[in-house]
Amino acid sequence: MTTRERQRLEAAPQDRDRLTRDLLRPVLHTSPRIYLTMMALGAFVLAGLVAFVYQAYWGMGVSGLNRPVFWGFYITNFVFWIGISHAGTLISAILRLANARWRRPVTRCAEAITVFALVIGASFPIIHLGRPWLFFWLIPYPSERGIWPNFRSPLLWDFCAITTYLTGSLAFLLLPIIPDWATLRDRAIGWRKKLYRVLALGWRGTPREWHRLEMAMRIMAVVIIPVAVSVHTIVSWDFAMVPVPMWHSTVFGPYFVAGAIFSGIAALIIAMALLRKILHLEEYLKPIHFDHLGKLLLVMSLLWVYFIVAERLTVWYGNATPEVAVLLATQRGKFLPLFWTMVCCNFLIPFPILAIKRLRTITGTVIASSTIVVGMWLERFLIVVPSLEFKYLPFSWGNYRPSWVEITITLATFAAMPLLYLLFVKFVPIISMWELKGGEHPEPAAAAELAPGHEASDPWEGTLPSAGS
Amino acid sequence: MNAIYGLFPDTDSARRAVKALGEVSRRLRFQPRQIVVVSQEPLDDREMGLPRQHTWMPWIAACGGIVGGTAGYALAAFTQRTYPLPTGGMPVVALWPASVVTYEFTMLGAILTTIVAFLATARLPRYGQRVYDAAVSDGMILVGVADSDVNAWRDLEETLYEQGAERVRQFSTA
Amino acid sequence: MRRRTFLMFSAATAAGAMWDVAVEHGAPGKELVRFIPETKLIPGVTVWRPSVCAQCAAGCGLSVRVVEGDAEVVRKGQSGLIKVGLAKKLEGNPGHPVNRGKLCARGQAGLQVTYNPDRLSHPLRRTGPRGSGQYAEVGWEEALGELHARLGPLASPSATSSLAFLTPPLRGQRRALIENFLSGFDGSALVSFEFFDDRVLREANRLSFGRAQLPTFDLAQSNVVLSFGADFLGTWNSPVAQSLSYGTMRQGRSGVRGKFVQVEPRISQTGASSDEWIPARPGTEGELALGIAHVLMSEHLRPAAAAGSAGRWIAGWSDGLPEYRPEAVAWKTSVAPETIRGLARQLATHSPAVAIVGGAPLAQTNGLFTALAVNALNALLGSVGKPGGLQFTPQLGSIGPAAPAKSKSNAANLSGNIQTLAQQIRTGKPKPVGALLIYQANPVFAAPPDWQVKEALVKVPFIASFGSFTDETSSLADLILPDHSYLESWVDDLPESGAAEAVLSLAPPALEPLHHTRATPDVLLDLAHRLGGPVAKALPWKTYEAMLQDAYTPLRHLPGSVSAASDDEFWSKVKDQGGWWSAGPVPETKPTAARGRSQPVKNQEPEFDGPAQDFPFHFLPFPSQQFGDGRHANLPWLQEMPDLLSTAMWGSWVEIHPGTAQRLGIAEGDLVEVSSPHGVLRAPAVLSPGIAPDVVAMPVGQGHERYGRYASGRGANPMAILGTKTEPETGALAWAATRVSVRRIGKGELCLFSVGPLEWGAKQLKR
Amino acid sequence: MSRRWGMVIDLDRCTGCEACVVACSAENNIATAGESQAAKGRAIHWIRVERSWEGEFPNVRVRFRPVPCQQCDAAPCEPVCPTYASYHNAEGLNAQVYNRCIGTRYCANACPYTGRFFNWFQPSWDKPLQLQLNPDVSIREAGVMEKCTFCYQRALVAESQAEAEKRPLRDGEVSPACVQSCPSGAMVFGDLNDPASAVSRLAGLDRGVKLLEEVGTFPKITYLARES
Repeated sequence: MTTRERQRLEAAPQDRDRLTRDLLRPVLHTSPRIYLTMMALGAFVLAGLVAFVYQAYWGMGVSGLNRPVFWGFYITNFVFWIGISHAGTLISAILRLANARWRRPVTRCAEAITVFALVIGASFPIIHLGRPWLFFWLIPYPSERGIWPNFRSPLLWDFCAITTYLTGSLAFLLLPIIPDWATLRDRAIGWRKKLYRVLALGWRGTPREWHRLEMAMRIMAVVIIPVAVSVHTIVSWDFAMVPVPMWHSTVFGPYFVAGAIFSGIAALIIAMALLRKILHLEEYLKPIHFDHLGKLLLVMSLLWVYFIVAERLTVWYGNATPEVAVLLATQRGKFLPLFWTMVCCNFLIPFPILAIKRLRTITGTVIASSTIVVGMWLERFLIVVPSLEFKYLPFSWGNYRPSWVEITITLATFAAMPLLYLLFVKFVPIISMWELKGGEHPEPAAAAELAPGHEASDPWEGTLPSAGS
Repeated sequence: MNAIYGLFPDTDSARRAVKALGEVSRRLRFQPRQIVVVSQEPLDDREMGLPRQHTWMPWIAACGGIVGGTAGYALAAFTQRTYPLPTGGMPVVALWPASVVTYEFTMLGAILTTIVAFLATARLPRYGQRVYDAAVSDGMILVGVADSDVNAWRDLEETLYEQGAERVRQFSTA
Repeated sequence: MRRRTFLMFSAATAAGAMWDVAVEHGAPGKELVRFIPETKLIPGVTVWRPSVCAQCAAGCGLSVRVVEGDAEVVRKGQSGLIKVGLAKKLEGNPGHPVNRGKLCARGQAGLQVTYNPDRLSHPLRRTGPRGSGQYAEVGWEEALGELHARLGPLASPSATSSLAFLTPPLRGQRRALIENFLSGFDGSALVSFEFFDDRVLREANRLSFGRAQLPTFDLAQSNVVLSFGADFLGTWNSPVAQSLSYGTMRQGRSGVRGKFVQVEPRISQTGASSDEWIPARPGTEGELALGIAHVLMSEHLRPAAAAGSAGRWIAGWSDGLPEYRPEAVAWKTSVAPETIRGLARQLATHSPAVAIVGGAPLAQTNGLFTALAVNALNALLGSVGKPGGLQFTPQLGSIGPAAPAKSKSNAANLSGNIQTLAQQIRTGKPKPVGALLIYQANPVFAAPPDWQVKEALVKVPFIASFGSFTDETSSLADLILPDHSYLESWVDDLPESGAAEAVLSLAPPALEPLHHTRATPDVLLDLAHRLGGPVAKALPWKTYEAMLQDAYTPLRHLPGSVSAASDDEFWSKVKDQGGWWSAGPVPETKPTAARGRSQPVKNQEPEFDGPAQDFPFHFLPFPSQQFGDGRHANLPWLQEMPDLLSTAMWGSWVEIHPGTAQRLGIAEGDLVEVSSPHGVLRAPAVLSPGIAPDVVAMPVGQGHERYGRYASGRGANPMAILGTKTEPETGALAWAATRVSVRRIGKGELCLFSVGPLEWGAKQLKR
Repeated sequence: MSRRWGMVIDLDRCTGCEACVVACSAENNIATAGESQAAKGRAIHWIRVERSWEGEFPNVRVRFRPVPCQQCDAAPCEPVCPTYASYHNAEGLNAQVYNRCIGTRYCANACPYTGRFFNWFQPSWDKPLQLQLNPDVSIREAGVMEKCTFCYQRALVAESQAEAEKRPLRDGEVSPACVQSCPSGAMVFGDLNDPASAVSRLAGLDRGVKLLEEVGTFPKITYLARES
């Protein structure tokens, strides 16, 4: 036994213990401030529920929707949240396949966003229904009505795609939690122990289990990427399938997917920064993570500009009257303030922050992400509403202004996201413990020629808490 | 069921223990596959000297995808043919819309099959008593032999300690 | 299968709707009994019954769709449900010569008169101060007893005060009945009031053509139609009949498409259909007509003599109207001389051509001159009594019980207007008005404020109203004896225009009465019987039906739409057909000679109320497409029917030229204040390209203070700021002769159906 | 051959009187929205008369056209409905099955003519206005879409009448309420599959145009253009 080995032997358990302890602390200990935050968020969610029940009771008329603007805030939120859901699974899957090691502290964080954003997003098509209690008529089942749903409707595609994506994302999130639940099972006491015992499914950590888990995750990563792309493409097709000026566009699929990833990464950065602060995970979520994600965000911001130009230039040059009416209404007409705010939020502000290395700090990326989240919400709004206000026959043009019900429900979902997230981190370690620990080990090939200085040359150096720091 | 196992603080000692156990297996009359390894993080089989794991999961998932896609197309086509309501001047069974549904069901099939295949081949969930030690979740690696001859336990304990086990424990179901 | 499913759906829903009603009333303590049905109808089977539209004076025939259904009624103090025939839809009577199966929006909305939630269901007696609208229900016997007691003293020869009866202009037996009723009251007055009353045109037609009657236009064969301000496709005269023939004029003849030119300062619904809009200055339409006549004569397109007697009322006619050279006319009318010449040539070369005049041009101080000028132009064009021109619907003058010979005392009867009535009430001369009966007319709403109608009416010791609604006038009544709706009544009318043949519109009740109301003619007959004496003698009939039968059965002997062997058969066929129309010449009311005038009418400059420097804009109230003169404002369908041009619903507005508005700093939807020397009103502004820059216009019909839940407190009433200038020869109100000023107040509220741009053409957008 | 109902609207005859608008409300149990709702763009008029101002004073012209549902052959509203509430029936009409509708309002967005209407609240009638309700037409509850049906109920009545009398349906015997009421005879209704029908003849005129033909909806309403 070499000295080095002995040193390691002595240091390691402590170090590992600390990692586990750090990551389990948020799960096992909850400060009163967290409870207060949860209650505040819960109050918003409750207000949203009340508003929804009010709307279901009296009718959609309590919203600001009208003819011809039959879709407004709700569908904007739907598209926005489904977009946010692209933060996680897609990014995590890509990074997994690319074997990017810096992903390890980030993946679960991201995947959780996906699941919650999907649930919130998918609730909007139901919230916006004229008869929400009949939402299950969208589901194909042998019903007493003697009729099945219409698979030619993009809404049915939506239903299929979201179901698939939610199933996949849940699996993608939950499968790697099983070993961490096993750890919790061993650590927790009382009712939590019983709960985690069930959740851990009897996981031990045999080579067979590890192998199957890793294989499953590899398959899921391959499958989930095309599903994620299809989901937002299909969301875009809700618009692109119908002959509405500026909706009926072939660019909508990739445009929506790019926008989704864009807003998703922004949401992920914000979530990570918050977790870092609130759960004291400074040693695990490091500036380098924000830097890498910031670079991704930069690419997406440029991509977003590319799509905006591709969409608008084509319409402008083509000069089809109904389309140009919508185009000009957004750029110069009544939507001018919103449109240029969106451009600032999605490009003019974040671009320099993300492009200049010195500004691509945690604070910098969070500022950029915050404007992007606002900008992307506005983008969704500017896709949904102006086209409806300025549809073909000028005699039937209209106006839209949201009512308090819509605003309340929208705010409620923005509260629901952190609430669900907080609840989640109270049940699951938000950083995958086993993956993080696995990252500590050098790759087998490297282990054989483990040499001093190798670690320093590792490009991902510093992504893990170093011993004794 | 019974077992004797040692808890090892790191991979190196665990690897040595596995190797040593393999060497003593014939002498102590147990099969190499009776060696139990439990760890809190994935270990490399080759490095550990364990038999290579193999699984048909990708193929199962692919089959699941094919079945799902077929089911999806069948669902769409069946529905539309059973309730042949024309809409928008489209054919009753329209290929393009059906392809979207087919695609999503393909993926759903693959996902569901993967989940099922994972649980089945990893033999989860299983809540009964098995060789395990809560110390694993503190980062220790468990290496031991299950269902071996009780008489060999002393030798085994020695072997495990020799390879650097911090503790050696015995396990048996009542 | 498809149909059965469909019917099942509708039946289920209908049943559901009924069930809702039943459940609502099935609440404990509100149990409803079910009365034995009074009518025999097969459930679910439609019966079409004839009736006569009473929504305007056109006298269109109705076909009422009647289906059995449950209605909540009160019988002997007990409320309950009963199976009755319910009116489900009003359509035009396909056989009726005026409207031939068609019906306008206002006519169709008449269904909501019968089922109006604000309809009075019981006789009411006033309990609060006059005008407070506080009433208590009373029984019919009590109400009739009180009316008898109040009118009795007035019927005696020694009565010191008189009776006045306020109605809209009535025709047929309803008019005869009221005239006969009043004949028993010494010094009584039948006062008819209608805001848009066409008195000037009738007088002009009497002078020009010997018919004090509105003309009927044979547009179907016209090649050019020149209209001076007449909203003949919207609200004026017989709009459905005119629209029918207009459609044929445009596209009903192979190879010929008639041209239509509209002269008016604001594009009306009718003007919107024109090929050419000529915004002549208000009050100069007569000049324009004579300018055209000048060109016709000076270019030898028509000889002056062609106008016949119609030309003699225009000074200088036989000399070729030397004062009306196009250049001179252009200066006054602001219509280019080339336009005038072009119009004249078109009219001359594309005959048959016809000129129409009505509405605002005649509501000027020179209205009679304008009407006579247009009449002369028509005569010059040779379009009077000719195909494609104008004609007069034969009037069944000799039909009906003659009014009893006038006694000496009632020779002083006033058949007056609302001003003379107000005058009589104020002065007590020739006799104080002891009682006033009001039937439908609403002068408190529709008369200019300076006439002080309300102030006068409240001085009458006793007022009884027969109205179905409390409106501004009937809410002054001490006693209200609500009439049946017209669908529940015997109705008869003798349309003045709209058909080539003589027409009697007549129909029995299409529905059982819904409420505890009584038909006013029957009430008057009953009252006459109670009063006894000359009133009873003049009205010997027990029921109005009997009176109608007596009056109209003699038509059997005239060539007409019904051939019958007996009077009974004739009567039943007339009832089924919804009236009778002639198939040959009929004995007419004797054409009234042009008495009382021998001099041509001088062309006076139009006078306007209010100095131009303080009140720079002509104020043009126009009959609204929805509410006519305001009587339909309580019908929700019409309130929610968007105005064709402004697309406004549920309110009123002020129409201003965009340039003018810009000058005054007014934007679309801004609240503006319109002031005349006689009053001030506020309404939101609508910027309309189709209005002259010096004119502001406002729809008539809204601004009711008290007219049920749908109309009350909604919009502004333009009559409230009108001046009292009149056309001097006829005394008709010159309602288009007021000047106003306009200023912005702040932001207003407009309820528009279309908030899109004014134009839907593919205008190139500046990229 | 089955029937294919169609309509011709002669813009040269139309006077913009809106008799069709009230006829439609009466026939189809359309509830009035009231001022505040109407101001929010929630008034329901299955047929509307669109107006366009053209030119500058004094050379101003007005154009208008009645616009009901165009009953498109390739209706964008139909395939987007997830519950088949909107579909094409055997007589070529864009049927809306209220009971199947869950109120996604997708069809309304898809319709280029904005010819579909939503029940924002439960419709109601002040008593006794409910007595005017047509028993042949269902009342639409809150949360469902509705639209012009070409007064299908009237066609059914006429069809059963003809069946009872053992004769074929005559051209012009079936007419929606708007067509029936039109004072200037601007609207003609009939079977487009019958080449002898008035509507087929008129639809073939040179003046005939379809609204938003370029969208590819293949409407069954032909507008005859004004000649001036």
